[in-house]
Amino acid sequence: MDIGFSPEETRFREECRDWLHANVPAERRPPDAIDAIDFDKAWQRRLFDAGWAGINWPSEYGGRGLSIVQQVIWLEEYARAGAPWIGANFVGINHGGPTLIINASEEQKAYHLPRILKGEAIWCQGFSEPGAGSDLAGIRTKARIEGDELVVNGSKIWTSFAHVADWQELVLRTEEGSERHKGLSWVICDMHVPGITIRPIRKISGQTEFAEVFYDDVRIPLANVVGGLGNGWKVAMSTLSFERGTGFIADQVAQSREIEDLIEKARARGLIKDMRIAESLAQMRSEVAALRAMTYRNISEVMRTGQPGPEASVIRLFTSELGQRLERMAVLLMGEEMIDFAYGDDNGISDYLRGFAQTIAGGSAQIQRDIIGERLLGLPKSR
Amino acid sequence: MDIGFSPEETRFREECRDWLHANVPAERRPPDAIDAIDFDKAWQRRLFDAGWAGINWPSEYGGRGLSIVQQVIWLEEYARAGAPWIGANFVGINHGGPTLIINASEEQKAYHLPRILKGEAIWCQGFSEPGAGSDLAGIRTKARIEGDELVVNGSKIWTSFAHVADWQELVLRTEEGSERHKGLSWVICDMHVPGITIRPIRKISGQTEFAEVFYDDVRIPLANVVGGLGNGWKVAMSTLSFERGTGFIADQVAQSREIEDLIEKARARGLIKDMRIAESLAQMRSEVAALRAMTYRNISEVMRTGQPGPEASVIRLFTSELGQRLERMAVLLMGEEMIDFAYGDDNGISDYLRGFAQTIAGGSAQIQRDIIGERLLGLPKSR
Amino acid sequence: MDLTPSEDQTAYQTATADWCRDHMPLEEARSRRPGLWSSLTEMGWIGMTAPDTGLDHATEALVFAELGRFLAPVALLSSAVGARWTGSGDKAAIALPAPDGSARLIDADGAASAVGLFDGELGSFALPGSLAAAPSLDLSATVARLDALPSIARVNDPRAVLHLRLLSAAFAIGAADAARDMATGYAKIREQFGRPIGWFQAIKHICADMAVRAAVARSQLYYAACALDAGESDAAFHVAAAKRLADQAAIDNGRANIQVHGGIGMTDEAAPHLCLKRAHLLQFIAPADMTQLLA
Amino acid sequence: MDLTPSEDQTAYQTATADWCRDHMPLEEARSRRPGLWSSLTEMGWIGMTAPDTGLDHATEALVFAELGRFLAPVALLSSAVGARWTGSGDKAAIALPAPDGSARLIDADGAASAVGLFDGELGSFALPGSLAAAPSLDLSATVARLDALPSIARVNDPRAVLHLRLLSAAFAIGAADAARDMATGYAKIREQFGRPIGWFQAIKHICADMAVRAAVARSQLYYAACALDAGESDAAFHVAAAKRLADQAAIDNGRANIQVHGGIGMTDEAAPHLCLKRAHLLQFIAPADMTQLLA
Repeated sequence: MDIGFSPEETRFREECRDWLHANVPAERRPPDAIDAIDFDKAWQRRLFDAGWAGINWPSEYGGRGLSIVQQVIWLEEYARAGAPWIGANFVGINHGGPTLIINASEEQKAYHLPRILKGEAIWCQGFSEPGAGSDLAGIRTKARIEGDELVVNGSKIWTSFAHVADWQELVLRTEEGSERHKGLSWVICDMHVPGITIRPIRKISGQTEFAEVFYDDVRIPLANVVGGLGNGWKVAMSTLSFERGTGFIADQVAQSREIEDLIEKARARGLIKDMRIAESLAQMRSEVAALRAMTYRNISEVMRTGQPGPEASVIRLFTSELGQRLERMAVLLMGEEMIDFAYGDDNGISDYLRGFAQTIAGGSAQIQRDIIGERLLGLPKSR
Repeated sequence: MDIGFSPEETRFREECRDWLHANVPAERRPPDAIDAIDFDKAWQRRLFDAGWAGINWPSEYGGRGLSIVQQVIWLEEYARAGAPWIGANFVGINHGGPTLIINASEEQKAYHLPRILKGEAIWCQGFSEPGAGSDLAGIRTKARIEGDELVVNGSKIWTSFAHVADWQELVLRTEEGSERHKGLSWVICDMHVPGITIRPIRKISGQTEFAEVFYDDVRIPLANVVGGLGNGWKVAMSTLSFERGTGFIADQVAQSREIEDLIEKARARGLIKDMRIAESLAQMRSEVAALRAMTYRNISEVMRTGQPGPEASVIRLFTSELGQRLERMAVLLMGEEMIDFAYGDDNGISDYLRGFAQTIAGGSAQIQRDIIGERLLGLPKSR
Repeated sequence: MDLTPSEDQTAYQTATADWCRDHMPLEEARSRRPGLWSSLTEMGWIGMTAPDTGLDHATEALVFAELGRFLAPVALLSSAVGARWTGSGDKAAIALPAPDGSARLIDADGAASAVGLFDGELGSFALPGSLAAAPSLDLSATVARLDALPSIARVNDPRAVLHLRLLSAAFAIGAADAARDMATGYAKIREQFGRPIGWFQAIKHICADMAVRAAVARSQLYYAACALDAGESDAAFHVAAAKRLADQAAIDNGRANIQVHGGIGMTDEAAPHLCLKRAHLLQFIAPADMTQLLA
Repeated sequence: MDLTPSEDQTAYQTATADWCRDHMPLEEARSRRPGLWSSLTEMGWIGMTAPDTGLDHATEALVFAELGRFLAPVALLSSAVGARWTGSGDKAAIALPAPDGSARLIDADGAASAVGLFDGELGSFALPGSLAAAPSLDLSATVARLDALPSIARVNDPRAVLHLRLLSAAFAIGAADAARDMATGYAKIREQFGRPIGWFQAIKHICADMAVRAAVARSQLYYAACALDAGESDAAFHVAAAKRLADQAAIDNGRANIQVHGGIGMTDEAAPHLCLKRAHLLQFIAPADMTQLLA
């Protein structure tokens, strides 16, 4: 066990740092999704041109083909440099792209992957449905096959960037009468075809990053099915194994910065003398450190075995709950300033309000605990 | 709504206080059940002779036949005076007796109730079994009927005072092949008959207040069945409606005293300047006050409607968890003294260790939450 | 000793809830019907606390908990307390003085005066003609800033502060109740994995804890109101304890309600966030401090 | 960068666990087999930390977490640290100095010296010939009192204290792991309401939280050990964070384990209380203080 990096890795870290130092835009990313789209695309293109897009993606599709450690280093330095959130490119880079790398055909990969890396194609997700939040297997949006096309009817919800996306990773029930995990397919849906209606949803913080998407006889070529008809569940589950534990890095560097900011703020306002505040900050600083250690452990496990350990679910749960505790502390230190919050403000209060999503989206905290109990500890399945 | 007492009630309170002031024994009750039995019996007899036993029990069986408010006042003053725990008389006075009052025949009542009030007959409980902790309906200790007798085989566990008890309130499966709540009977078992073996169980605090009781062809006259054969579940459930919310009083007065002691201790040791300690004490002082208010509310509900409100389960859960928080604080204030604890010590540490029972015995905290969710809020039953 | 509402008190409670349901539903909190304030005045919810009505604090607490359950305008608190202690019969804003000498004014629109705590005492002052009110975190309330405080008329009676604290606690308990009921209602109808989510212990226990918090805080509210009515020497402690527990119940139930609602709870169009935001506003109104609690 | 044990380290871990299972089962913690201490010495668990072995802290941490899992004698901590920093090759007791100048000695039986923290520095002193040792809260350890401290030999290197803190954290993590495994094992076999209790979300989630606490603390232990080995400037912070999280995990898992065991967990004859009592003892050994954590 060691926490050191090789000379080559250290050199790579310096390269990252130097480039970021010189290139991170001075202006802030516009907070609203629609305003930010040009910014997001331009920034992704700049990353690509300089060779920083897809550090660990295969080089034949425009990636760099580097190691997981280098991917970790890039993500750490990226976050440390305060580089902008990749915004509208998020789903393509972190979810759709990785899924394609593992499951898609040569044609699908050759077409889509470079476009994602260059910021030319914006992706969105289409998994959740109004009737099936945490229960992915409860999907009811269905497609019938007509000739060489799927004809889709139904609706999806909580789709971030739906209104600016070109493509959607869409999970559908393609087998009539199928139940639960069976009969689902993972499909690439062109967001510009007729029959798609998007209704933006405003969050409790005022932002409208996500939307409900309705499908009314939407036609998708069968050639857009990824991984074979009826294999949607398997394809959707495979995404995690590409990401291999690196997906937590950005959150963690952000949390590291957040706790240091909070400590500084508490000191500046003299609040650190209050042992309640000091204790809570000391606790969270320890937890943030432990979380990074746990992520390193998980990534080390991947490097050693090729597979992330089952503790990824622990990281997920702990990150989300720690994130909420940090946001509560930020709000506590603000005091009465909290009252002045107005829709559209982008500050600690919008972070706090948006932060409830952390223990809801992507499988609620309750479901994460079920998974830890069942998969990590081997307790009997309740559902 | 008001929190005042009538002149008559106030006079009654003064009488209680005066008598207790003059009569509470100077010596401490011996902590171990066997050593304490003579003490417990003598003290109960003294209470009876002075007219303080069974404040709200019917006068024909030796009680005073007074109101619930007077019972509350007595219990409050009793606890405030630091009068000794009634110890071995606990089950007879608080559980067996009340159950008999509601369900027993004239003969049963005439024989047992005065003996309980006088401290002549010690009772113990026989509900829990090794295989059925929180699940009373899972009882497997069974009795077959032979002539005018029940012949009992099986075992009970967590029986306090088993080794000094004369009688036991015993719930048995008297109908072969019956399941869950059906086919159970509530029976008065003479603890001195052949076939009963008692194995004391030591608690993690070192005390041996409870025991496992084994029954090997134990013969009990059918005349000792209370409330009719097969009605055991109904009889067991009825106990609460006699106690009518007053059972929480003693705990609450004790908690009131405990929090004031803790505040005093924290002040004396200069620890109250630590805002973590101050905050926690302030919180618990508020909670103790609220708990008393909630009990008053519940008792007021009984006086108005004759029935305790469904919030009794809230009181039960909150009391037990607050009790544990108080014990943790006591241990925290002790610091390294905690290390010196030895079996048999009767102090804040044994209270802390014994205190785990609060969220286990009498239906675990988990089951209390189920009950609140289902009976108070009307959520669907999970079990 | 009786800590349950009398028949008269129950009638007050019911009448309040009925009126609110018809004229001031919670879902409309962000944008109230025009003329709501005058209806409230007409219905007597401000005047009821005037010295001459002789209404007890216990009844007031019951009524304000019902008003709070529908997220009634927070200026009702300051107006009711103003009516009792400063002789104002009109809408009064809530003033929250800041350490730098400035103040936030909550719900100052249409108010002629403001009421607040100044060094632990209740005080009031007249408002300048025009104030630029902005939206606040609580979508039902506005916030305006005064750079400097005018001269303040202080109320020397310590009961005045306790009155404001008690009514704010009642409002918070109403918000906690509303969150509990909303979450429970949703847990009964929303299905996941083929069952109502309230069937799952994880959700059921979140709801149970909401019920516990609301019951504990409400009980203490009743006791505190009675202690104030009876002039008990520890009334200040009991009111502070009620406020502390009420604020906690409102905030924690507000959060839990969003969690139980899942994604829906994250949306502006659903109601859960309204309860939480209200709870966060109330926590700044006459908060309980450590001195009162450990006195 | 690699935070998983190497093959060599895994071999150490496994060998330790195997030996402990055979010679020092947790269930016997209250009354160890005669000659245990000499077997431990022979097996080299004390000598392994001597300066000449050159063993890294990472491997030590792994080994001590395994020892801790079986509730090994706590004097192993002081003896190992003594072997490294004071040149003692024998059993050393743990000294816990009190503010009044006296000290508690943990596991002084058969020890010639004691090791402890004195004003933030590691120090040691020779023990008087006979000490009246009494049982302690942790049934596997004794406690004796010294009314006044003799003269203390101080170790000037700040790493000495970090070493004791790190190994104590490892012990605590072992206790937290043991509690998690015991609770989970019981939840799989104990039935209530016709199902294993681990089927119920309420119990399942208690176990899940135990797993989270243990995983979080163990990760930080690994990082802290590596930081100490690498001489990183923030090693003191990382060790303090590891100790804090380890103590919390041990105490909270200890409590949860009793809760999951229900009535059985309340009995002296069952093992859950042993883990909790051990956790409470460890919390007093080289605790992490706020200064280190907020430095």
